[in-house]
Amino acid sequence: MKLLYFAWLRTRIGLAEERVEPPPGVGTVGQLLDWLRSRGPGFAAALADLSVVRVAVNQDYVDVDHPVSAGDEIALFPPVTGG
Amino acid sequence: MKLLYFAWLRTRIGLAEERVEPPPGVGTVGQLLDWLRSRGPGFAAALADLSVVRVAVNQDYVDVDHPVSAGDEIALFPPVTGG
Amino acid sequence: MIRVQREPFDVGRELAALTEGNRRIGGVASFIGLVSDIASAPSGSAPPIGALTLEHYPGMTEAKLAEIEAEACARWVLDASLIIHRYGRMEPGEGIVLVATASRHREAAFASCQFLMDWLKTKAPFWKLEETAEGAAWVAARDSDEAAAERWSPPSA
Amino acid sequence: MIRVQREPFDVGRELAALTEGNRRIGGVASFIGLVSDIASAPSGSAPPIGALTLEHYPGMTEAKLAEIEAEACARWVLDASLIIHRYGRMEPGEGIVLVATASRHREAAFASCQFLMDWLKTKAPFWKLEETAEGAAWVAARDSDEAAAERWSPPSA
Repeated sequence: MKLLYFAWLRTRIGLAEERVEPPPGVGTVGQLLDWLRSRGPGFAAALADLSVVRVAVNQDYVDVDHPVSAGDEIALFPPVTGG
Repeated sequence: MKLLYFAWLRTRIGLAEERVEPPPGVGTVGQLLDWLRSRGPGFAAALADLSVVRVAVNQDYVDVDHPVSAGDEIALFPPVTGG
Repeated sequence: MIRVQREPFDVGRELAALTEGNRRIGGVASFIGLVSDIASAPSGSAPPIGALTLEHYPGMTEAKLAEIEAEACARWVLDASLIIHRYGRMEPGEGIVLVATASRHREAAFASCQFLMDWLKTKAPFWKLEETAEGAAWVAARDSDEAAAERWSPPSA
Repeated sequence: MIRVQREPFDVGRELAALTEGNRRIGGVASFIGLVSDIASAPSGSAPPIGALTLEHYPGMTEAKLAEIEAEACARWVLDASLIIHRYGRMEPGEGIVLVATASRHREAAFASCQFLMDWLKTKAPFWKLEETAEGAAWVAARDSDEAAAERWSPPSA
């Protein structure tokens, strides 16, 4: 599973991109976020307030109930501010 | 009094501009239009349907009750179609 | 700024000049009206337009455009505005009118630009003469333009 | 057409290319988003912005812009449309985004152009980092942008 981080999520986590193999039982976006928060204080702080975190799976916006699987590209980022 | 005609009012009347001295009693736009219609069949035809005639006195839109006087510039034209 | 001219306008240059030196501006909305080769007459079988001639009322045109621009600046907070309207003969594809508004906020830019076009369409003394293979015909005013202009009127007191 | 690029865009050239060869077009509405030197933070005393850096999500950006453009073409009858969005570092006065729509009718051009901007603001994965004398700060999303985008949503069934 490929994870991408953008904007202040990238700088707070300190990573732009990584490949991860979450433990069995991580089958949804929400479960993935829970597991990520358990990986260290940087992750926990960056993902503390989900109201300012958006998630895309394979480049489409999804909510926390969306399934995730091994081949997915999953991006975490703040609300967008382009234009 | 200076009269200006534009677009199809100009071509139907056959004049772009003229100076006129209407008879006493022509004190409003409506009275001026009545007098103009009496000047010949070209005028009568061009000014037959006032729903498609707009009037400006000294470059401002006015209605038929507006006063007219000797020094005025009075323009007659169809509804505008610019832009 | 308003300009009434016979010559074509250069959109890129005009829009660049509009914002030049003002770094507060967040957005520029613009509208370019072009000569379309589709005749305005409702008949579906009308022949294509070969040229358009715009007649106007020199003096009143400038006065009305300035009045319309002042009204937009009174209704919205704008950093800059521009109306260029051409007169004379032009062919399909040529620009007739360029309206642009610059503001800190895009809502103000969009709304004021549309307002300028709607008011200009019903208040600025221009008349279009369309030339087709069948001859020349004056364009009739459209009720939809009147309706578009009226939605901006202030509510009656 | 959509384009995501680091380089500046030439507004005059892009708008000319949009209508080139199509003589049906009656009007082109466009919006240019510029880097303003006014910081987006609500505090009135914020120092001016020296530069803006736009980060984006390559791949998803192009997909979302194409989706938004397709939605506009489904909602309005358009002859042409264009979205150019830049990324990277730029200074006050530079263009960030250019959106343009061409149509036979000006209402369709205006509405679709505003729709594209509103949707782009809330759906395209770009993030702005503002640099001032006090340091760099990520711009926060605005509720007013969400509200502007929502008014275009189809009524719920």
